[in-house]
Amino acid sequence: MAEISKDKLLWIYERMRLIRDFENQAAALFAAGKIPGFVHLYAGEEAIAVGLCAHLTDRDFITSTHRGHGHCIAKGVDLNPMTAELFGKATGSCKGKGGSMHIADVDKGMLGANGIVGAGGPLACGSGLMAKVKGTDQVTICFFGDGASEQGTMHEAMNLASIWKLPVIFVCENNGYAQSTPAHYHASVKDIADRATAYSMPGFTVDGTDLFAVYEAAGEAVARARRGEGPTLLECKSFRYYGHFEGDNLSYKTVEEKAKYEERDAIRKFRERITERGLVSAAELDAIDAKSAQVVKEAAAFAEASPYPALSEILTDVYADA
Amino acid sequence: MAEISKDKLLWIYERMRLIRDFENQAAALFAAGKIPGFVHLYAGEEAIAVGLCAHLTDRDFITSTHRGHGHCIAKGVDLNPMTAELFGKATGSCKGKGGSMHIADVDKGMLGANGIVGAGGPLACGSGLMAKVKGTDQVTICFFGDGASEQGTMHEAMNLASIWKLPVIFVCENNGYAQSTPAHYHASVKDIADRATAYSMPGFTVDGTDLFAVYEAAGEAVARARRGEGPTLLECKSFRYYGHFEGDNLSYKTVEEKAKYEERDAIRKFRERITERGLVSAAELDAIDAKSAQVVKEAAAFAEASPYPALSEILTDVYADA
Amino acid sequence: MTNRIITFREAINEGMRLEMRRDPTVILMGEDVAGGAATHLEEANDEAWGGDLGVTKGLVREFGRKRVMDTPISESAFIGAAVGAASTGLRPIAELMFVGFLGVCLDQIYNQGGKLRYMFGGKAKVPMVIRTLIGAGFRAAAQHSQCLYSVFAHLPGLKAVVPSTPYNAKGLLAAAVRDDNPVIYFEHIAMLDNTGEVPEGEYVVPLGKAEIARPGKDATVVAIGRMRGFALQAAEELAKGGIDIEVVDPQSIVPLDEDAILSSVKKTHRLVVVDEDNPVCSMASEIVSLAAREAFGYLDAAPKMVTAPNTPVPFSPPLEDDYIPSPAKIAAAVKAVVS
Amino acid sequence: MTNRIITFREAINEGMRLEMRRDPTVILMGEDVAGGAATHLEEANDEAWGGDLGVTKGLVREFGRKRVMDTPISESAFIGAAVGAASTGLRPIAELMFVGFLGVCLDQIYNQGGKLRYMFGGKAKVPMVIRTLIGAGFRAAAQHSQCLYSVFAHLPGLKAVVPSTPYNAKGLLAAAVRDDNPVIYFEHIAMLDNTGEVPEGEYVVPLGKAEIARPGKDATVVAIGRMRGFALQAAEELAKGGIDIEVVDPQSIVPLDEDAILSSVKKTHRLVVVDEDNPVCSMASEIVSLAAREAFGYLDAAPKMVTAPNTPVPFSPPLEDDYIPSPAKIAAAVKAVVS
Ligand SMILES: Cc1ncc(C[n+]2csc(CCOP(=O)(O)OP(=O)(O)O)c2C)c(N)n1
Ligand SMILES: Cc1ncc(C[n+]2csc(CCOP(=O)(O)OP(=O)(O)O)c2C)c(N)n1
Ligand SMILES: [Mg+2]
Ligand SMILES: [Mg+2]
Repeated sequence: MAEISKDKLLWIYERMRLIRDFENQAAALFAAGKIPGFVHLYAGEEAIAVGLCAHLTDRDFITSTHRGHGHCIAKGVDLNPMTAELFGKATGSCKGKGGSMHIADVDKGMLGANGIVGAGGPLACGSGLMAKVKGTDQVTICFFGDGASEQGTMHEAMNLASIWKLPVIFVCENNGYAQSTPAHYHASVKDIADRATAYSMPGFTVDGTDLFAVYEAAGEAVARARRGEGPTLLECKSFRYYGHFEGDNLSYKTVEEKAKYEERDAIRKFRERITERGLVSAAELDAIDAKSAQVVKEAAAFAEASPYPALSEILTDVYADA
Repeated sequence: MAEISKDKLLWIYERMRLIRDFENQAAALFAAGKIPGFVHLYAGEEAIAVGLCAHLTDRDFITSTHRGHGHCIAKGVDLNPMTAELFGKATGSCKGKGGSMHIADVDKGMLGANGIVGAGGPLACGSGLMAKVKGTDQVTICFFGDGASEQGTMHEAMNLASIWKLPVIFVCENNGYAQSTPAHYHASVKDIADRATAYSMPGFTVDGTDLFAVYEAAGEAVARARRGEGPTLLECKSFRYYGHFEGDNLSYKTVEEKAKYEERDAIRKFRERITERGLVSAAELDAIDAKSAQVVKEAAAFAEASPYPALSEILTDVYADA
Repeated sequence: MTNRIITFREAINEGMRLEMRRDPTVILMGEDVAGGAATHLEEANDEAWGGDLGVTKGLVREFGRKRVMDTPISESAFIGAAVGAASTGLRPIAELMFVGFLGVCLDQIYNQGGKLRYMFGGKAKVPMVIRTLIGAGFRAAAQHSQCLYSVFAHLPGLKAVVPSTPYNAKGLLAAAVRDDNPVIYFEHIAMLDNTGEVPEGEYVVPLGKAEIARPGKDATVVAIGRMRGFALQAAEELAKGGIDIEVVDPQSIVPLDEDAILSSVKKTHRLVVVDEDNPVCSMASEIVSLAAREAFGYLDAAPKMVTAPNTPVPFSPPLEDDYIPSPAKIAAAVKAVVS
Repeated sequence: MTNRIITFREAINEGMRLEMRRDPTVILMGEDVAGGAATHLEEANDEAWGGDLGVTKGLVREFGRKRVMDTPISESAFIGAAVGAASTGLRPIAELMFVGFLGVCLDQIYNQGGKLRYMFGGKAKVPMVIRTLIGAGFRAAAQHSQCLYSVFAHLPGLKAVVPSTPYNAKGLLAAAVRDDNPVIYFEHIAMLDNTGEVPEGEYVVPLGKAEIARPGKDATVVAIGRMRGFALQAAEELAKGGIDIEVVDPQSIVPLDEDAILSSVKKTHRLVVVDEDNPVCSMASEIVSLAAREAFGYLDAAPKMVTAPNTPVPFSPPLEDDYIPSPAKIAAAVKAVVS
């Protein structure tokens, strides 16, 4: 078990909790008709985003996916504008123009959720290249799904990052499904990380519900990238509690499969482990729980109270003034 | 050494010779201003196309590349229309509309040279899928270059062929370069065939200048495909005598590198081996040489004497009548 | 049974089902078209997805997984496979989930599928259909709400249809499958639940034929896809004010029924083109340009376009609603051209 | 030195060189742009390629391999990397060898590069240039001879320029690099050896400004890229017959200088648009449509288009020659509109 400071443990717990609460609330708000469009929830996969982003600062970058809320929160994006963005409000991170699938915060190094599966791979090479050309030690994490691993862009990006030794960590969030299609059908390998050898980069498969396993593997990969030694492919096996998107009937999952989720729950396991070992007290975590519940509720209230953008906003932000 | 019948040995020799003669003539015709446009010559790589296509019948398919003349000849395409096509004449395989980069003969199972690097991968999955759906034992060979291996389409195609167990053989013709860019720079692996594990398919790297090595590996891969056991990735390492295209200054190759070519020459090695072992006589091969020289010359004369298409041909063949 | 009312979604599904029954070489592939479930739950799972919006639901039960295939998220590979299969003897229907994904697979569509025949001097045919979702109104934001059919119309070698009613959705699907060329079939996401009268058996709505959705004399309104319905709504409003418009629905955009459009313009002397796609280098511009070039002497007023603005699709609901051409905007444009 | 004559190719090269000297965040990447050789032969190989047609030749010697990078044949990856780098602090120039390859990387161009800013509510900018070869006449056949800029013009968020002389090639390159948006820069393969007067130092030809290449009064001929020269040739012929045309070269197609085009049309009352791209949903249609909508009352005759036919580019030399709009065809169209 990697050594993690108490502050960091509390930060990790807080971020995971915030993600879970945020997503549960988003499900409810969607059901209540308050969040329009496609909403893909991250609940169940918290340990991946948080275990990775725990090694980053605001100067580092991440590229994200359609399932991007967890990545945002792990990267430190403020929940008020995030929630307002899901509502399409003027106070949203993207002024309401992007919505859940395009939520972004470039100042925090969050280079955007993405509606196009696999599109983050090339973009991550770009921020990696910037760091390399400028000679900084900034790293980029590229989150992508098991389904995305079959998209040509990911292949191209991993090869490019390898030959250019870019400071990019490719993180495959293998939750077992691309929409309703199981990974054992769409992928020609059992472990996506095995493809690392195809790019001469280190590859590891870890239990993505085990924060410590993710944190440790992430630490090595990030350090390697910072040292200028190039990319790593890290596969984190996990599951999602919710459907592919809200409204999904989950017909493609068996009852037995779903029954195992609670047992594998990343937050519960993390909490048990750090309290059992006496690293933090249950009271401290309870306080975080209470705070988190409060923060997400306030964010919803903020979003709700915010105005929609003016119709004239349709025409702005297409081009930057030269 | 695989056992090859004498007839087959003679056929192999003849096809390799025809390719070499065809390409040398094409170089001369290009230099003389008779062949317009981009011409990419296959001389040096003959053992690959011929070693593979030796296992096919007219009912099988190949997809090809911008460097397609050798594939055509190995698949049995007639040299007269081929040459006429390079000239842009009405008697060409494609009525002069395609040229060197789009030369095709669907009746012979030659599904087209291709101006787009990596485009043949998906197309090969298509003819493979057709055979699978119709329940035939037709196989498809997808030829692609070392440079093409970094194109996303090849990744997608190999994954798809693997999960659908398509009867496709992916043949990477690694001639060491993508245009002027060496494979050791553009590829993140030394042997492209090592990427086979990324698709759970067998992968082999062979000396692409050794007809017997290619023939043997090809035989296994084709048989496997015919048995319905799915795709294989076969990398054949070779070199090209000519530049990337005619007009290339070859500035990116060292003198030492080029000096080794004659020694590695596929035709010379094949000829020596079969005559030394007494499998065929030098006289038989000399006769083939003479015939080949004649055939390519006649093809040039045929092309030269042929008319250009009528200008009205610009507008035809865009759509098939329903 | 002639009065049977079904949804747009059902009409497309039925169109595919009948074609697949008729011709065993018709196959279907795409992401989740069989619903994934079939691969590890019992084959006969009634709840299995049929694509994201259920358009292919149930087809795997009738035709099996050999003819209805889930694919990885590898659009280049499976659309390219459709091209390869089409040129060697099948008639594939490939589903590109959203047209906004064209950017990951356009080469296989336009440079392979759309050109093989020409490049091979007519010695190949590529009978295939690509079904894909278009349109705003679903709160799906900039990458999942586009029309983009103007891009395909620009590229020679492809045909393209934009059905506008359950009736023509079914008939155009049959025509597309039977055509020997690659046909792109655009399904508007906001219309899938629309209902209409659809006969049960097989029938074909021919490619390249426009339909006069409403005859009229004061102005020609060419309206594509979902805009047909909006134009008809505008027509009712306008009729109250004594303006009688002719609504022409091209149905196919490639080939385009230029004769029908020009005849109408020559009759009404005024033209408004309504199109949800972005305006520049669009079908709307194309049709205005056509009329200006070929019916110049007949036009009594400057033609007008009612289109989406030249911007990506915004997410925010009020913005998106305003982004889409509306019956009110159509009526205003008509009033301007007839005044 | 003001009378210095250099080629189109040299003008682009010089434009890049000056921008790279001026701004260390400008980098260059693409297939063989450094010429491969540098990786395993001595760095200072004078013969190293600079792209297929030598446009970037020599830049790697001045700026080194950290700023001039050969790429694998992975257009999505390196063009996407340009987008990512642009949005985090560099100003990349990426070379897409031929525009016909857009099909393997369009998503990164239009759905990422062209939309990030809008989708992020204005909180990002993407200052990058994609240089790419266009045009027929090189016997390069259907996949390597296209124009396709109309496709980019349809997609909001991208700017696009089509230089027509060595002078504006250099100045538009500088403008493109300095612009804070993705700019697609189209280089016509058949013009690279054309020569013209080019000043030595830095200068900018602004985006969005047309140039009146020849003033005239009898008809407006809008001619894009290579067609400018052909239109000027036609003008000389026509002048002999007493017809005095105004040749308007848009230079940028996005943004398009609509004012310049409309002013000219309002002056001459006649319009011919000349464009090598395919005709449907094209810039040619767009400009005809613009004039019909905005200058209807000024037009004395139906506008005309002189474009490539609606087919792929054929390989056979006589066919390809006939495929391209010619000065003779332009002159004929002008005669028809002025008669
Ligand atoms: C290029 C592209 N193809 C298809 C889609 C539709 N789509 C959105 S998410 C998704 C599944 C993604 O699966 P995975 O990568 O495993 O991510 P997960 O949803 O499991 O987090 C699909 C097919 C898309 N958005 N982009
Ligand atoms: C998608 C695409 N990108 C770039 C090119 C330009 N191009 C043509 S051939 C070639 C090199 C191909 O290298 P390789 O695959 O190794 O084949 P080889 O030429 O060595 O036979 C390149 C870059 C192209 N035709 N298509
Ligand atoms: Mg997944
Ligand atoms: Mg090669």
